[in-house]
Amino acid sequence: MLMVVLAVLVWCLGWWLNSRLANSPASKTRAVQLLVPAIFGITVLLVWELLVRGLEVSLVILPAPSVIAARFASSLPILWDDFAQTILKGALGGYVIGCGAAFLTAILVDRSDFLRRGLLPVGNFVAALPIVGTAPILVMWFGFDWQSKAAVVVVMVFFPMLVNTVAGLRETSAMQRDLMQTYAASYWQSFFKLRLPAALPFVFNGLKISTTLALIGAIVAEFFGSPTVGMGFRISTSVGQLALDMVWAEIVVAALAGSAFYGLVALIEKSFTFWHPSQRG
Amino acid sequence: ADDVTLQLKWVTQAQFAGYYVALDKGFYEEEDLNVTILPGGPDIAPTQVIAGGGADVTVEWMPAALAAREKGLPLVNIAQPFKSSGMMLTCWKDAGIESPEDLKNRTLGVWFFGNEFPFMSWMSQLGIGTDGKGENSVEVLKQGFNVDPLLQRQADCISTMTYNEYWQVIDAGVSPDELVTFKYEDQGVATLEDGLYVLEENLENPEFTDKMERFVRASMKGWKYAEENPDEAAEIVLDNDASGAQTETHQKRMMGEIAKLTAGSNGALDPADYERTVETLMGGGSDPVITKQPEGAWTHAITDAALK
Amino acid sequence: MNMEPTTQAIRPEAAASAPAPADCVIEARNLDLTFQTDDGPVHALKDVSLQINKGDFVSFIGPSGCGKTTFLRCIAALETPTGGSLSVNGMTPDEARRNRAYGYVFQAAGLYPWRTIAKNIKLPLEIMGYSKAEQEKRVNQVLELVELTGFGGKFPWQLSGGMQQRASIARALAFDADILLMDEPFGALDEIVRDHLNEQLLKLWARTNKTIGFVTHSIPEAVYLSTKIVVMSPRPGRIHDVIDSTLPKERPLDIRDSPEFIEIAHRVREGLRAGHGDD
Amino acid sequence: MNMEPTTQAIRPEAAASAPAPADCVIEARNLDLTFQTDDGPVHALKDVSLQINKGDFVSFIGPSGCGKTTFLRCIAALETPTGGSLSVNGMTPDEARRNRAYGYVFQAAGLYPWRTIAKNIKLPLEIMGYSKAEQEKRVNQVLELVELTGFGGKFPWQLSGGMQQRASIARALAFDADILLMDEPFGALDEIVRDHLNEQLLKLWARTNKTIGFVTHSIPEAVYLSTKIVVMSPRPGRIHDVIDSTLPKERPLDIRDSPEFIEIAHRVREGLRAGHGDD
Amino acid sequence: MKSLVAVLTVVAAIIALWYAACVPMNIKGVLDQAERAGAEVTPATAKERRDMSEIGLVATNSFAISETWVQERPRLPAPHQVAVELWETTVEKKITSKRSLVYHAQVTLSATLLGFAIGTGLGILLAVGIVHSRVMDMSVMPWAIVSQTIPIIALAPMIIVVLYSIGVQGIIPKAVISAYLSFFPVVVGMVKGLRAPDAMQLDLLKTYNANTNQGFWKLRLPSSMPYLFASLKIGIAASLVGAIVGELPTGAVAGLGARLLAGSYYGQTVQIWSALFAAAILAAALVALLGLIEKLVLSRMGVRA
Ligand SMILES: Nc1ncnc2c1ncn2[C@@H]1O[C@H](COP(=O)(O)OP(=O)(O)OP(=O)(O)O)[C@@H](O)[C@H]1O
Ligand SMILES: Nc1ncnc2c1ncn2[C@@H]1O[C@H](COP(=O)(O)OP(=O)(O)OP(=O)(O)O)[C@@H](O)[C@H]1O
Ligand SMILES: Cc1ncc(C[n+]2csc(CCO)c2C)c(N)n1
Ligand SMILES: [Mg+2]
Ligand SMILES: [Mg+2]
Repeated sequence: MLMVVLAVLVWCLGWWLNSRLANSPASKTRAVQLLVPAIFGITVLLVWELLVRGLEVSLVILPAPSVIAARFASSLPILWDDFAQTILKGALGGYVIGCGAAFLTAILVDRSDFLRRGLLPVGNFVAALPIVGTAPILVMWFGFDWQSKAAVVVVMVFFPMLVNTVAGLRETSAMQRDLMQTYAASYWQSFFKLRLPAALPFVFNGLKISTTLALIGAIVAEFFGSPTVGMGFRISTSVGQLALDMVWAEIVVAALAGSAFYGLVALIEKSFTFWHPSQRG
Repeated sequence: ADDVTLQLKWVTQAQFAGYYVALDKGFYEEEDLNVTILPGGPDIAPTQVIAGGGADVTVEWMPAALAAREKGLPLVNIAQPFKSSGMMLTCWKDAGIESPEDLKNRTLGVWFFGNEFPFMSWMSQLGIGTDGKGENSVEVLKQGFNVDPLLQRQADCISTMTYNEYWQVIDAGVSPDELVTFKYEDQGVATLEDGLYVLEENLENPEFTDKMERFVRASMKGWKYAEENPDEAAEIVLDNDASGAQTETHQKRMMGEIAKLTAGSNGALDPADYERTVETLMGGGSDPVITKQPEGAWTHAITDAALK
Repeated sequence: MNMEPTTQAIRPEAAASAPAPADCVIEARNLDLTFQTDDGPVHALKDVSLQINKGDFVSFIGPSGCGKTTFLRCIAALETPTGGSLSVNGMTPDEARRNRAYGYVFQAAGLYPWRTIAKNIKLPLEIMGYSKAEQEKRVNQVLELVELTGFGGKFPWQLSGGMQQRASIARALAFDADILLMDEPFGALDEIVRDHLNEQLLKLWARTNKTIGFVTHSIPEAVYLSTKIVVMSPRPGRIHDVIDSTLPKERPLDIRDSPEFIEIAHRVREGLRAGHGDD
Repeated sequence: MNMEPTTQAIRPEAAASAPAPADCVIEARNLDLTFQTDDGPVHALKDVSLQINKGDFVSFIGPSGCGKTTFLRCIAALETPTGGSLSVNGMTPDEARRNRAYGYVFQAAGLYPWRTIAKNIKLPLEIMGYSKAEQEKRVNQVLELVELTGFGGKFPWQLSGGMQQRASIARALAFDADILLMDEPFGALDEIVRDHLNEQLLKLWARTNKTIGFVTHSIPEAVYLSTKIVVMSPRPGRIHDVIDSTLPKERPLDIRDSPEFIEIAHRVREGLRAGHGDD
Repeated sequence: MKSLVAVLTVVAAIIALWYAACVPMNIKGVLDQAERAGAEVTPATAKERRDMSEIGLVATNSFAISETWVQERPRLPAPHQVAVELWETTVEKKITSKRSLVYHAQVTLSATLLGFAIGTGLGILLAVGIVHSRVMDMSVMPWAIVSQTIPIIALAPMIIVVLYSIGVQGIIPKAVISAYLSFFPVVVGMVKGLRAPDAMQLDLLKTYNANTNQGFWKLRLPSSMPYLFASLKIGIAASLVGAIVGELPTGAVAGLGARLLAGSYYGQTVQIWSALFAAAILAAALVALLGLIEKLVLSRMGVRA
């Protein structure tokens, strides 16, 4: 009971601290902008810890953060192997292939109005396919190793990327295109000098959406068959063995990897589209 | 009536016919019980459900139950309707596998999610490693929901149950002559399957034990009825299958095979079988499933009262 | 495919029109243009005939929707007339476009935000295949011409609106086109900046002797700049009046307070009012 | 919270400033305003002193960035000065805002596209809690005032730009504010429509006897409309000149060709040029 | 009209490709069967064929090509097989039958809609909080993004067990998962939408001395509508995926997810594919429905969609 009361107190304290920070004049500084979410995160972890202990929640239902942290620290080699298998091979492999193929297809589609009219609705329809359904099929087709995971990722990221890129390539204004006409520019000249740069914000939007999709796709696909390594494998096996601390350690890895992946793409985006109003602040 | 929730280990199929028959035929009602049957699924760990209080009693395999016990979740076997194990390894004959020794350097499909323990014990007893291909090791795949890895020849052998997956291989057009099977029973590494487990702390509550006595009595009545009327039992299972995916032939055949496994059990756990299971799980090399002799992992209290 | 939604090769009879007099750069005869829209046809230009000679500074003025832009776009081969004939430098407009006969300046500066000012000015040069050294030389030349020396390394959004518009003019001047078509280039700027740019444009015109077609909404601007003012009226777009300016070539800014100027401005305003309905 | 990012209660010494003369509606004394930006402070207003009397039509003119908008926003309590004192109707600007002492018209009409014209005009009335019947009455009144009777049921995008701008003026007139602040209300319109609206605005002013603060970039517009023209100069924004108009109250459109008009326009232009650096 | 022709052409091309792909995909299975039935097959045994390329097998056993489109358990079912299965399980079965896809779609649909409602409600509330409170904006928003990098299927069984343990069963656990997936797009879109009014529009209200509440109802909410609908369309598709994921561990009792799983479990590829298509059709229909509602709402609001 004491712990529960303490948890409520911690929550109030964290919120109070954040209110002070967020409404202070310093709230626009970079430090505070990082500090506030950090305090929020730490508060949530503390409350979680206290509630789990205070309410004596069973270890096999929800482990406390401290237990998860301990497991994380003691299982680094396993976590690394799983990370390499799932993220580096499956997710990243599929991401590169899927986004690359979508980009090339987008150029093709964009060249022909007919294709664009025909392919985009079909693409939207296919994008609505729940991948949980395609995963067992793709495992059957591409085997148990990372190739099938990459295939699932390709299927997941292809259409969001395609739709974004096609939209981006059409982003130029009539005036900008007319300008190219007055120069009697060829297709590829106007592609590289106008349409591609103008499309970049959209392309990056697609790339960003695809990061989380890639991660989720690779992990989910492992539930449908995998070698005895991988984050999805570990999660499902560990649930069966009631090793919930291990499950959460893997979830932490997924969240870290996902955020880092997303952050990286966002960083690259910043350096490529520095000129876009949304990046100029 | 008293409420009882039963968590199954897997989806609705003839493997659990006894419980569905007891429900359908009103055996539970006769015992003044209001039973809810929760089907399982690929990602549901019955042990976790019972730990969370989502069910009163669950159908589980003993290796998983004992492993959970070591993890600090005190599950107790209160009844054991299944006498023998239905687990086996099914291999392509043309892959050149004749004896367990030939498994070395092969790719094998294995169920995980707490169902890998019997296989791991067996391999460690054979002294075969499970961490990749090699002279003295096998490559293990986490087998999905179906028998595709064998049919697609992605694996040389896969895990099957005598009553289920084996027949799916046959249904896919493979003739039994093309296959070689290794039953865990025959290999002497059989572990107990499909027992009824409850939380130890609940057994201190007389009301609960009373409920369980009535539950086990009615369930065994259901099992005996199912054994005697396999076709009707299969129909009852089909009626209860909400997914509409099960077929009549498959369930009738499954019921026939299940009856072979339940035969010889009156519901009470045979301590000898228990000893053999524990021995199998503890035996063998470096990585045993359980490390110390379990205490109080089973009781006859319920069956004694229920079956007298 | 997508790049050329409106322009097709001009119809043969237009191409075959009689060659214009020696110093006539642009000649339109009975030009007609009807847009087919979802709400039915829009008659944007009707029976427009006009001659523009070498070195002329021609302003087009008229109420919104009277077809000023459309006419300029026809000359630039960005739009295809549905009737009449039009020749540019004695060629069809499309041939002229392929020969890069003109520079076009749009209402908004339309600089590419991902390129610096210098790289923006280089854009047409890159496309037309000028050598690197030549590109460099010309960029410096035109930057000086529009008084933007030193700003080549800046990005468009780091410059004021007026400077952007000057850069876009520099871009149109960078390659050797005798004709400069400008569609309300100063429409978005404030009056003072506009005055300043008007002055500079006049100087530039005097120095380069280009032929300029200039669309505007502002009466003083039209009067101040032009040798010839074309007043248009809408529905369908026709030429209402063509006024030849009596102002001298040398025009200080305060010529705008002179009676001659006010007289011409008055005539333009009358012409506009006559052609203009209610808003 | 987010709704009021810039306004805090005005500083006490400003509030305590000596009351202005009886018919002085707006009084600024040594007003100073510095914005703190990422690139360092921007001195937008420096030492601005001005009196506006009841019934005045005051235009603010000056190059882009000279602080016209900022000054108007200070009066409207949308911006807080960092120095000097400012009183509106003898109150602090923020008190005046709470008392709904003024109507504000922005450059773009800024009508809500999801509301009809009538509902747009009702918006301030709803917020200020007028009764339904009163709302109805006033909407009809002001629609008539701006000659939009019959258009109340239309959506903004079904109207031309000029009509939209009139509707937005009607919105500012609908509630009883003696002061009308207008920030380049006609900046986006073409010259002919603009002339028309200028005429109507003058009539409206004559009829209602409101005090009007009007920002513009156009010299003829400023001269045509105002009783007092404030010429500002930038970096930091100061008042360069205050010109009291000698034009009569009654002003037909062609007063703009009169020598008096040209004289005043000339003075304004000179003032502007003097204060205007390079853009 | 032009679009329709284009779509039909593309669909026709896809179907043709699909039929072509069936041949190499299914050839091994067909040859195994043929071999068992005693036909002449080259090479003769499954073991030899195992490592051969599919194209090579097609070349040497061209007699088997037509068989690849009618297999009972193909690796890739032919389009007509899926179409026939879809027809039989929707039109020819009673809707109440457990073998009717309509029945299963309706089960999934109810979880989807409930989850969508919860997710949308939650998303809008969060967005309102984020827009009006700097603390929430700064502390919650980054974590909302992180939450989406967590693979839901890892959490799904645990969510279900935790909800079981507090006695919640049936449709709710599925709806919770589906809400988890749909709240995010709604938060993002709604925050964007509620912040859509520009400084001028906000200033206008300030000159009227309007309070926060009036600002919300009269300005922020109406101007967020187009954004809301755009994100609702993404949200409902995500909801459907969530409901399907939620059906997998709940015992795969009923619903399209259960159909998928059961199909996979028994190697019924045709059944998997028809369930997949049913799900995609359902998603498309839901999105189209939202598009229709959007048109209606926005045009009633006078905003041209
Ligand atoms: N691509 C088009 N399709 C259909 N109608 C068009 C098109 N372009 C222009 N129009 C119509 O043709 C008429 C003339 O348009 P244009 O743009 O030439 O007018 P403008 O004189 O340049 O007007 P503004 O001063 O507003 O720029 C207008 O009624 C316009 O709506
Ligand atoms: N919120 C702000 N933060 C920082 N600087 C600002 C802000 N508002 C205006 N400024 C700066 O203050 C100066 C005066 O701006 P203001 O908008 O008052 O000019 P203006 O005379 O209205 O110009 P324009 O004619 O372009 O509308 C400018 O340099 C401007 O960049
Ligand atoms: C993913 C997956 N995990 C475990 C099992 C094992 N299993 C649980 S109950 C049961 C009885 C037979 O159906 C079996 C074999 C499986 N089949 N699929
Ligand atoms: Mg135009
Ligand atoms: Mg301004």
